[in-house]
Amino acid sequence: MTDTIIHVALLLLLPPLLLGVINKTKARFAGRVGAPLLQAYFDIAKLARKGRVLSGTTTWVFRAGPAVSFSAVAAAGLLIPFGSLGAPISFAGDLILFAYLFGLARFFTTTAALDTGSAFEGMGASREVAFSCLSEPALFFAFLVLAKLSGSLSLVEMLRVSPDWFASGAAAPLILVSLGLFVILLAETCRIPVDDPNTHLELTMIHEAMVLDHGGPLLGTVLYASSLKLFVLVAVLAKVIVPFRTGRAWLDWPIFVGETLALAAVIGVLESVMARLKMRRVPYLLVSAILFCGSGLILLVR
Amino acid sequence: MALVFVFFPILMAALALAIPSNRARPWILPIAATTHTGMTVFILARPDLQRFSPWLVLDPLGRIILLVVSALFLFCSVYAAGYLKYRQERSNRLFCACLLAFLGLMGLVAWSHHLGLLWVAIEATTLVTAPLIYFNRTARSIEATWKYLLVGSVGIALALLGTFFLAYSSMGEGRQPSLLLEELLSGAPALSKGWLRAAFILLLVGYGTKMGLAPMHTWKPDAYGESPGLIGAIFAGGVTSCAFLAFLRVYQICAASGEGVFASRLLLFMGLFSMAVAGLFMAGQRDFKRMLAYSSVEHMGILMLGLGIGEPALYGTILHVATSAATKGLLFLSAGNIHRAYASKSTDQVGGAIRRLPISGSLFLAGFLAITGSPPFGPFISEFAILNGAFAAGRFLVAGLFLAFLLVVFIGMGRTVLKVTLGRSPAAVPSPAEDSGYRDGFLTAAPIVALMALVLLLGLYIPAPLGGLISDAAKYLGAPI
Amino acid sequence: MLVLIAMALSAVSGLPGIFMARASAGGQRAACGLMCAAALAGLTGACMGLRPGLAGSCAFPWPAAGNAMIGLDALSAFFLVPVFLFGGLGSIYGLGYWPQERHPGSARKLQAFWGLAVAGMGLLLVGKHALAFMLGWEIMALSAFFLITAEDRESESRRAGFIYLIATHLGTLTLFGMFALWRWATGSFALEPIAAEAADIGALNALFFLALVGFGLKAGVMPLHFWLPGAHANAPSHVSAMLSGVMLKMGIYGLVRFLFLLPAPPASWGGLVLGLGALSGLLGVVFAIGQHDIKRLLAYHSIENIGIILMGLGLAMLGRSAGRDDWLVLGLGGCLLHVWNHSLFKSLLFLGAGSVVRGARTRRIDLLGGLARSMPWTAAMFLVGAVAICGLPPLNGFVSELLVYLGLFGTAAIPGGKVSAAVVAAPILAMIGALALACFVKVYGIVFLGSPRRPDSVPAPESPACMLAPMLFLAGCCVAIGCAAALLGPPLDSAIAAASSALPRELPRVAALAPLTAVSIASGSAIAVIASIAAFQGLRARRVRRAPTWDCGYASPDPRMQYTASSFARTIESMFAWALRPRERVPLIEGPFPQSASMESHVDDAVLDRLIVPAARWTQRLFGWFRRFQQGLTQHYILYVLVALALLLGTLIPFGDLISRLFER
Amino acid sequence: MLDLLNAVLVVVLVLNLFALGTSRILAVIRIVAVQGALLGALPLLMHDRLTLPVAAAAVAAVGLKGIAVPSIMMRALRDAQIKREVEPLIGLLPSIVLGALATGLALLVSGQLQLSDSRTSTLIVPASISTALVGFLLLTTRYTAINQAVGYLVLENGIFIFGMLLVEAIPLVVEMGILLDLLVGVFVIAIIANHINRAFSSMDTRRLVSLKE
Repeated sequence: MTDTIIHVALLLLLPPLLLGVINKTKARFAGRVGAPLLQAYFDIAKLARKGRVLSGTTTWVFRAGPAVSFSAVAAAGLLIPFGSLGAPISFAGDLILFAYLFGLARFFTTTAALDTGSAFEGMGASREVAFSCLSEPALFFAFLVLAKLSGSLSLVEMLRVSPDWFASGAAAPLILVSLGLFVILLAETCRIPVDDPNTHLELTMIHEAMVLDHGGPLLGTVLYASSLKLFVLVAVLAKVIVPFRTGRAWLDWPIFVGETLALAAVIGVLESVMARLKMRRVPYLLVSAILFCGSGLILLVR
Repeated sequence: MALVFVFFPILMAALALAIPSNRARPWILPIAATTHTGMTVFILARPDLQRFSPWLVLDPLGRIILLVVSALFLFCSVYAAGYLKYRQERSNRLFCACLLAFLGLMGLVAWSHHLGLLWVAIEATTLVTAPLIYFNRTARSIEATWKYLLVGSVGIALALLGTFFLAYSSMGEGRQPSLLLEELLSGAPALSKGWLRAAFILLLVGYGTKMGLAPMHTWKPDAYGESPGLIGAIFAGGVTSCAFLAFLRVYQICAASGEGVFASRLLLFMGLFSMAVAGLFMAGQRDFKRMLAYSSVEHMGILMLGLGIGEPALYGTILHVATSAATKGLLFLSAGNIHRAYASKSTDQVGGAIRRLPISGSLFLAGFLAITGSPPFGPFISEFAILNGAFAAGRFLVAGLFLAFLLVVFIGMGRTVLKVTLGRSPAAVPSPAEDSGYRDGFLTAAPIVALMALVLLLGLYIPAPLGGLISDAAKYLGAPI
Repeated sequence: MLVLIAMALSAVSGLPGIFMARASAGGQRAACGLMCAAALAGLTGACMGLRPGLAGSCAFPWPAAGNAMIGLDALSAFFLVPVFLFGGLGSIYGLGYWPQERHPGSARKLQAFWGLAVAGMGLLLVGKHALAFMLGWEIMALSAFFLITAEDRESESRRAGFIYLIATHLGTLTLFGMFALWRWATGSFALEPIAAEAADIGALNALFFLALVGFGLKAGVMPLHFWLPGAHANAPSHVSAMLSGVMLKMGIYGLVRFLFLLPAPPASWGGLVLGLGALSGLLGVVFAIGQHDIKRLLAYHSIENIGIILMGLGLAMLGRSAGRDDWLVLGLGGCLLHVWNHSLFKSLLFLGAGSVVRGARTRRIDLLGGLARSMPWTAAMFLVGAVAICGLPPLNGFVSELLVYLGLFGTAAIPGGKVSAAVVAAPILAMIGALALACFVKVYGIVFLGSPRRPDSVPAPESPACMLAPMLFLAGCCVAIGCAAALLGPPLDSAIAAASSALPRELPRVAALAPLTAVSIASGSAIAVIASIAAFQGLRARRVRRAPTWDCGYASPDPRMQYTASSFARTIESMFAWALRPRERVPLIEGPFPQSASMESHVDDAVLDRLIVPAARWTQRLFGWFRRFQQGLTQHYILYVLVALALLLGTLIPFGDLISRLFER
Repeated sequence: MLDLLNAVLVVVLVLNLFALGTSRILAVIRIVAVQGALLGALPLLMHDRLTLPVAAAAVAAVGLKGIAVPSIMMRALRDAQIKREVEPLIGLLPSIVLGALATGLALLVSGQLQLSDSRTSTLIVPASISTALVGFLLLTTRYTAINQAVGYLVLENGIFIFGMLLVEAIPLVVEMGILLDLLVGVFVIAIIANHINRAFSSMDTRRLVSLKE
């Protein structure tokens, strides 16, 4: 029972820290001191205390958007094994629940965006939905490779990447899959190559455009949900990239946290090195993700 | 008993000529028709009376055709009473007389077992029905009658030549040539093959012209298109059935003499060719009566196809004679009503028939669905039986082509029928003021509803006596005594 | 046999409507009452049929082809449930949507043929004999035609009806051929599994192909779907709900029934069905995204769901030919459950669209907007339907897609590193899911949310109670199946057992293979969490200030600035332009002060408008050429007779020895 | 007896060619009348002993074909007051050539056919085939309605010649039926021709083309 408590605590507390790490690395690269690591926590707390301003055209869907997306991503988090422990909920086929929970979150954020009836929110929603059509198949190709390797359909076994897999020639597919997953991670959480989180030009936004009209606690929930989503995807990627386990619980937890923070740092480095892709180029990036995972599967099968 | 069948209607025809008043004369039609149908049912129940002389024998084929045509005539005569009441501006003396004369001659065709006598009866039906087409007295109906007469007489003359060839083929070593069906059938294997085949072809072309098989069908769209709906029904149901009966006799002799393979190849070709021609000319047809004529050409093609397939499909073919006659009659009568109501036959002026003529319009649409073989109705059972026969006989290509032509005909017919029945009547139609005021009267609508009920009954459940009649007709056709 | 009584009741339910006075609504209410009674009787009969073991059948004589058997087994009971469920609900909805007063002429006709259609479907499902099956099939098809052309005043509805009629008749003729071939192969019309050695592989392939085309036409599989969008868009909404919710499933029932009666299917059949399913799914949803008419969009979306059902069926057939029972059970279970789910949420969506069309008087999405405020209940129901149809977790769509996914992933878990080609279907299904999500976000967002795009229009009134009740009931069913998926195990198992009665071996249970219980717990808790958060936010609704949409500081946001249907779908349309071929009329704007210009993009149906209509025009011209043979001159007609005679006599003369004899001398 | 039969048949063939050659309708009708009368008398030559039915049939055939039918045609012609010219589709000379060709073809074909018994070594079969072909020729190449009726008559005569071979097979009743039908047929054709003339004010069937696809 205790490890579920740890799992939930980790799931709820750690994510804003990742945002802090990313911004800190970007600042360091730019030679700035940058905002403190815990800045994201302060923002969320500040926003929670604010009063709510709602647009005249919105209905209850607008308020439900952030709530549902937060709970969906949280539920998805519960399916992922952290550190050396199994996931609180795991059954054969939970990978599909994992993917479709992200779908549910996306459904409600985009409908909430359309509810305001503003041009930019519509544009953001349309882009978000269009690009997700390409990232979903990539995700499923990745899961196929992991299912084939682990022989089971539960996320816990699939993500327990063990060194002996490499014996059966699984190194190359795993590398390709992790590359694919990394691209999906960037696309889903709208990091630099796909979308610039702190840009002010609405025409170029995807994720930020959808939340233009959210204010106060709603914006807080949205921010928290997006960091949670980042954390979950980073956790999945971490489990795939770092194959070895020490087997001792008290040692695995810090290693796992270290891995996530390291990945956040890598994202930060990537963001400061690369600029945003043109909107027409983004589909090609996502198709490359599909090709990575697909070729991973073909390599595996050969 | 046979003579009663032939002379009673002719007597009534004479009586019709005698009745002076234009208004009372049409009522003689239903009276004669009911008595005729009563006599038919009586004769069917009494097999002992069915042999009057070697010349006049009512064999199973004759019984079916007699029953079908007399039932159809009954419905048409009730319709005629209502129709002629509406058309008082023209004398219907000749009209009623010719109709009753046709009934008598049809009786003669059903009864006659001597091919010469059969030919005389068929020729007489041609001549008797010619004035019927000319009832409307317009320039177009004269042209239709002329074409019907010319092409019909040429066809019938060829049939006479065919009959002589048949007689000549029976003139073997020292045997007396004869045209009696029994003698021909018993001596069939001894007939000389060359003459028999030539006779079969001549009779196929001759009676094919009467039935309206392609390429001899050219008179049909004109004749059916220009004559009143009632006459179209009599033609499509009655005259073609008589011609088909005549051809069945020839087919019997051919099959008995072992020429079955030669005959079936020819019949399959003619059948498919007729269905193809019907499909070709029905696409984009503007005039719904001419469309019905082409549908009759198609159904003659289906009958020939059924014969061509041979033994497994005979039951379906004979059943198809009955079901298609009833459905054709239904379609022509309702088309007649629609034509009267809109005073025009082209789909540019006619539309929304269901709104203006609820009974005729909807039954016209239901008739269309029936004639193209949709399940709940009669023709589906017969066409499906023919299809099964085709498969049982192993002729897959023929079955495939059969289905393809059915679809082409359905699309062609559907376009015209839906334009006529659904939607709103187009603006070009005479405004309601001088609308011809023709509505579904009781006499003109009741027969259509009765025919529809009959077609639906044939589709769902074929009554035992009729089933028995058809199956022993099929057996008789397959292997005569 | 409750079901037989139910069918008789529904057939007769149409009649009182006709004889009652034209204007009085009594006739319609009586007919609707009869219809509901029939539905209840039918449902109880079907549920009893679902219990394993009960397979009663009775025969009644049919002279043309031996006696026709009628029997109820679990598979047909499984399909009977949606038929009767929606039969009753649809007629209740019809009371509000198509009242007698507003449509005196067509309301009675609609009610009569509604009963006939339900009775036809009942007979079809219960028929064990070719003729009974086809009788039911055609009654359903013809009454559907009359339902579609209920408002036959508009030429568009007549055209759609005509195209539908041609497609149905093509299907019926293919079934004619199939049953004739069936009788030729097995010697009888009874629909019993064919013995393996009865027919050679050629006949089996022909049977499979004919069944696929005949039933595929009715089910709306991709290449044969051309009639579906027109028919659904132009029919009254509760008719199109029945068409897409229930009638497409008759095609699926036919496929499931017949493909499992054929002995030893080669793997290529399963692969073909799976491929067709993937094709229909993908292109169906892509076309749906490009549509501007709400009911056409839902119609194309039915094609997508039929695609998913076919993927399940294809997977089951692959399992059968490869001997893998788990694929068979998962595939067939997913297929059958998706049949139920689809008939629930698709009818819910169509009824929702119906009340939108009734309120706003138009079907074009770009003229709607902001309806959620004036029609709150319809908006809520439509949202439940939308979430369910995208297969998102808490609701029922997810359960059936989960089964199909597990089956597809199962194909990857073949030992020995070999993977069957079917595994590529899983990512395609994922893409279909994402596209479906895009499509329904577009529909819901643009129709119900935002501000009304026609400023002058009076806000659309909410539909009356008798329209909302069926929608509420259907939404309830969706949520119930979502949460209580485990209860569906036993009916699914008995239906699968009935379908694959030809297989000797006992099949594993669905619950053993799929985590139904886990899923139902997960979705139950998810709904509970969302409800609590909503309640929590409701309580804490402190002072809420209403202000115009900020929208980055636009002074006066104008409703016309909102995203429209075509702009929302533009990115995806450009991605799939190779399939959609959108036609755009882009205005050319020149000069410093261009006058008003409008841009219009239209996606017309690839198969119908680019393939079938030009082909029809071409054949029309070809047939026209033959008119020259009927030009009126009597002399020509006589010449034709002579030529025919000469040709036929020509076949008589043995040319061979005639020529040889000539050359001898 | 046989050579007399052949002589009559040769006369019939010659009459055929004349019918093709004349340009005036009255002349054509008279030629066909003579041909009909000759054919009516033919059975008397065929039978060695003269029985009552055969004689009656012959008298009826001569009476009908020789006198009744031509008179109907003449009356129809007189009422119609049409100009008596015959405008054939192809000129008179080519139709005669075609007629001759038809006769030659008939002779060639009948040579091939295996005839069963001795009595038919005469010209009956070629004569009937060639007359039938000439009848067809008249039907398809002449425009005036009456001329087409005449063509039909010639076709009927051709078939009648073939009937001579089977005198025993066709009893009297059927013979009478055939002749009666011929009479009524021509009668109806004449009436319709009359109506054509009144409706179209000319006998030319080229005007009868309004019914077409």
